[in-house]
Amino acid sequence: MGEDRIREMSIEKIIKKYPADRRYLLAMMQDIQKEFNFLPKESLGLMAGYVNLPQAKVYSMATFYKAFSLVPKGRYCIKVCDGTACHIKGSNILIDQIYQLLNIMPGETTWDGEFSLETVNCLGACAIAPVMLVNGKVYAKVTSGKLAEIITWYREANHE
Amino acid sequence: MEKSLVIKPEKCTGCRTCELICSFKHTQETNPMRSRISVFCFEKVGFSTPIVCQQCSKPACMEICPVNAISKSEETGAMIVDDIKCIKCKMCTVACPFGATIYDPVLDVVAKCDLCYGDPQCVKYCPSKAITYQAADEAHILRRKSFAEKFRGFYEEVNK
Amino acid sequence: MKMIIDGRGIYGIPGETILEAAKRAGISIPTLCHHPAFPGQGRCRLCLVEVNRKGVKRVVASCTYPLLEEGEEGEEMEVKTSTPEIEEIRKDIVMLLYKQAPASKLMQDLFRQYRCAENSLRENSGEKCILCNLCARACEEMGTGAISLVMRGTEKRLATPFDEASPDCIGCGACAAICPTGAIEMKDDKESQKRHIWHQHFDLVPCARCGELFATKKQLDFIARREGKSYETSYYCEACRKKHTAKTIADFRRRRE
Amino acid sequence: MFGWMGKILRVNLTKGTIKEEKLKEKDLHQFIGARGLGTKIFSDEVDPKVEPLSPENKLIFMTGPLTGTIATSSGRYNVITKGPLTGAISASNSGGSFGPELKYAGWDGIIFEGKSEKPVYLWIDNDVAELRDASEIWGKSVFETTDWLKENTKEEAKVACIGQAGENLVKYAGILNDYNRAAGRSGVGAVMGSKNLKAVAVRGTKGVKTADPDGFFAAVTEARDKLAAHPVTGAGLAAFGTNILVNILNEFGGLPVKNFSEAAVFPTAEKISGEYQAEHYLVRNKGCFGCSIGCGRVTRIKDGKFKSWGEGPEYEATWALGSNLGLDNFEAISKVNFLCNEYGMDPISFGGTVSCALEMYQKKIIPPEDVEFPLNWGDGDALVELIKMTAYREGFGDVLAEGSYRLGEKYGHPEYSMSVKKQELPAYDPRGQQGIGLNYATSNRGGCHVRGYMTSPEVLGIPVKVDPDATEGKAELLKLFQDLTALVDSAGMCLFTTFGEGLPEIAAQIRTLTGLNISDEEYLLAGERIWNLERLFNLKAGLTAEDDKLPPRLVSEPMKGGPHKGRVNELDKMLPEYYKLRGWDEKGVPTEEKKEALGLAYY
Repeated sequence: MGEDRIREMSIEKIIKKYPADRRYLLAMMQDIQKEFNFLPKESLGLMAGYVNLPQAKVYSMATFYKAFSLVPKGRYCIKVCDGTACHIKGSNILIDQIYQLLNIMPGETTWDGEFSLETVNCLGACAIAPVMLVNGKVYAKVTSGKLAEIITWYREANHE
Repeated sequence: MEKSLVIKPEKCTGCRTCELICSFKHTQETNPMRSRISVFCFEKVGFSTPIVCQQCSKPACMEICPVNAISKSEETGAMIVDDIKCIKCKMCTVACPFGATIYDPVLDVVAKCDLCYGDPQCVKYCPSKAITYQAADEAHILRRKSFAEKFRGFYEEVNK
Repeated sequence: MKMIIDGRGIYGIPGETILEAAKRAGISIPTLCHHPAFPGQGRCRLCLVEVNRKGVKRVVASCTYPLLEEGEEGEEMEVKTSTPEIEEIRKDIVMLLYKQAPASKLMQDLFRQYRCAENSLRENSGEKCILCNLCARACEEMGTGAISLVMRGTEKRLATPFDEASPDCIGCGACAAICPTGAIEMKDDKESQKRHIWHQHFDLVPCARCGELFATKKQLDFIARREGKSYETSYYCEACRKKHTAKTIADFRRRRE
Repeated sequence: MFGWMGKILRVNLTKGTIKEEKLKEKDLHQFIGARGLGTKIFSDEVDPKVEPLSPENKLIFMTGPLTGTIATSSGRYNVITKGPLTGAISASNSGGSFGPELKYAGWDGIIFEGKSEKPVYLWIDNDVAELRDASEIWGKSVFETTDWLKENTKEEAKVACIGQAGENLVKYAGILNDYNRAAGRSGVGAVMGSKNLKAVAVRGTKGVKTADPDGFFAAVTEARDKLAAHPVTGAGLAAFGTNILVNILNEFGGLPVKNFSEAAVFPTAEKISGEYQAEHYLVRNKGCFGCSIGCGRVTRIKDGKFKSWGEGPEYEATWALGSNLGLDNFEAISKVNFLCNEYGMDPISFGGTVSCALEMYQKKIIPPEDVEFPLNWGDGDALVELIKMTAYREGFGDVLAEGSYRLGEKYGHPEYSMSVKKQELPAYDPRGQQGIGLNYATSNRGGCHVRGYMTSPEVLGIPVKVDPDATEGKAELLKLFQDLTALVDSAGMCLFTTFGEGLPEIAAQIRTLTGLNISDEEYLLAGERIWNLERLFNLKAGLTAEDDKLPPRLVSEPMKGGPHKGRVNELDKMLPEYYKLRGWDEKGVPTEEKKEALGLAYY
């Protein structure tokens, strides 16, 4: 059994937990995203077929919500808050620096699949701005130096 | 009883008056290309006949229309195209097995015989009475049926 | 229900929208994303009107605002399709849509027609699509649903999934035909007998008699599938199908003679 | 522009160039179209002294404003050139679908000039026109050529072409379109052949626009109703075709027999009549483009040595090849008529030439050694041979191909040629009808019935019955008929419509179609203008009042029998009056005042 088929089967397993109705699409997507860290291309077709909708509809939905990604995310997902407070505190400088360090822009993933970068609008932690998340771990009042350290730490060690 | 266009090819002189009147009535210019009825002359065998929508009982044009822009007129039984509703996908022109539904690029409408809303002008102006507008009697229906069968057989022959 | 549109009393049929009721009465309301074949989308907002019910004034999209079963006793809805306020809003909408699709002739014309002022807002240069979604609606109604609005915000656009050739698309061109701004490119190449649209190169079927390229192969398959039979005759173009019908009659008669 | 398409093609065959030209509005208003407009352009551009078969002669195809519209019988086009048979200006008129198709392609007409080095044909596909090599079809018949062109251009294309007769410069070769419809007279086909132009094929998908659609529709409806109600156009022609005239003219005593040498009563006329045709040979009726009359016949001779099929024969052909040759075998007549179409030649002139040869042969003027076989009256087999020989100019056919007048001249007896201006007369004996004699004599394109169809009042009583033997009033009536005919031809309508339609109906149709808002009288004046311009051209070409003459037999040999026994045509009595009414001097030259009044002072 090929790798593709295995993935396909696990996607089908997730989908079939739900009734074949379009209103469960979002839930299916969330589950798939959780499982794979992104929505594999074939999952859209499988979902569309299951709920009997054109693929374009499912694709439209998947691209509308920021929660879903259609490209594989890196092992470490960096989220930089770009809300008002963080922005003023220089979050854009952090984004620039990440570009220099990892050569990725928001929405992109490094070539080796280690890091991906996203911006989020507000994490609601303006008091400790600028804020950054790596795989859900919060880093407060991030400075240039601190950022370099964090990146290096993740890159060198095999942390979860 | 519903009336329909009955064509008697043996009376047709091939003068194309029906084409001219039809195009003029519908487009205000004389242009056989924009007529909903077409006359075909086979000079070599001395035969000519007009071909026009037969207002089928199971109309392919109506069935294929995605937006239900083609409907059967309660008054005349003609398939009428709602120009406003029509989205110009032209599927009906492809679907009609007789080629009786055409697209008029000038007016940007699908043009098919509408029986002139109960007063067919081709009938009125046909000088040799080759087209009549009459209630279909039993014999005529039988004739049409037998022709339809032969017609199918002919196509199967051609397409072998 | 009884309603007054621009001072004219008319009866609205329950279930229809203000836009439809107005159209029936011969009152035109400008709109970009509405097509009579589909229900209102409320997308372009150009059809905004002022509705006055029980003394409460609201501005609503007339293409989606439904008329109710029965107004309350003696209730009359008053609709104004044009007020200075509404004209101002429309002007802004046109300006913004022009910025979205400055390359479309339609928006250029409307921009002038509404006397919109130039401003420094960034133009989506070269774009023709105003995101009215009519193409996707048409495609959906066709039963193909090959295209849809994708992404969000400033990146929103009409596309096939992954911007790739969609297996659902049959190349009928209904999207291109309905597009009010000519934003969808469809090219029939006579030489290679291909139709280029939506990242796909469809085989155009030449008429078996005259060679005229009259439909895509997928269109014919689609029709055959729909009708649950094979349609060999469809491989003739309209004109030749007609001629063939005539020829069949001629042959039929000759045999009988 | 409404009615007219507004532009024409100019094709220079010498250089192989094709140009588009706009039509001048003033010309359209003064000359309407088709015959009139073609005459105007032709007379402006061509030296009247031109040798008809030289490259300097031009060949103009022209449609009228009504051509291709819903107006009844409106599918006509005219071919204008200097006729090789007559040396006079010629406007040959044809129906069918070719004219309308040319308009649907967006063109009112085509001017051909010069001469191509190699055989070519013109292919017009809407706006695009090109000259193409025709060497493959050179030498082929009209049917073969039409088939070939439909195969090599578009199936729906309409074709006008010449057959072998045109290629071989038979002086009365015609141009055939839609297989069986012909611009037949005066040798326009020979002019086409002399230019190495085999055919014109055209495909058009545009439409003719209307100035006042409601008005036009009403005018057309009224005209159609009148035609449908009229006994001739509504019933007679539809039932029996033009051959209905055979019995009518025979009973009247005006059906010429054996080169006009006998009483104009053919004993076995019944056997060549429309009634006989309908009973034995008719396949079905055939209508020209948009025609509510439908006088055409599809005829089939099922078996025997004359086995054939085709359209016709029409009355004139039936007569020319029938009673005119003492032949009452309808099968032979049909066969030869179809061959006329195949080879592309005028059956009237062919029949007239053969009858002249027969009479001279019988009178021993033509020595037997000059002809391959004996020439006898009523010999159908010989006729089939003769037509082939004529088309290919083989043996005696080479002489026949020159027409009856040149044939008579060759043997020193041109008086046996029943022709006017060297063109053979059609099927009405002028000794029985005074008016048709005056019409023959004054016809601008030589012996011809359709320049002023006096048979209509004199025999059929349309629109009024007049005494055929009287000479009084004929000049006046003829002038009206000639002017009206010029208008009808120029509008693009069929002359047969005038049986039921008068000037008001015709003018109303042109007016509502084109928006040219002039009075009925001014429309008729346009007809007179056209007639006078043709006359002026002929005078400059060297024709004189001397050419307004009938063959001596018709004015000196009394009719030998029938209702008009003892009569001759009294042309002398009518001609001076005619000149006067026309505003011409006694030599038949339009006066300066007349020219001024018609706006022709410039010419």
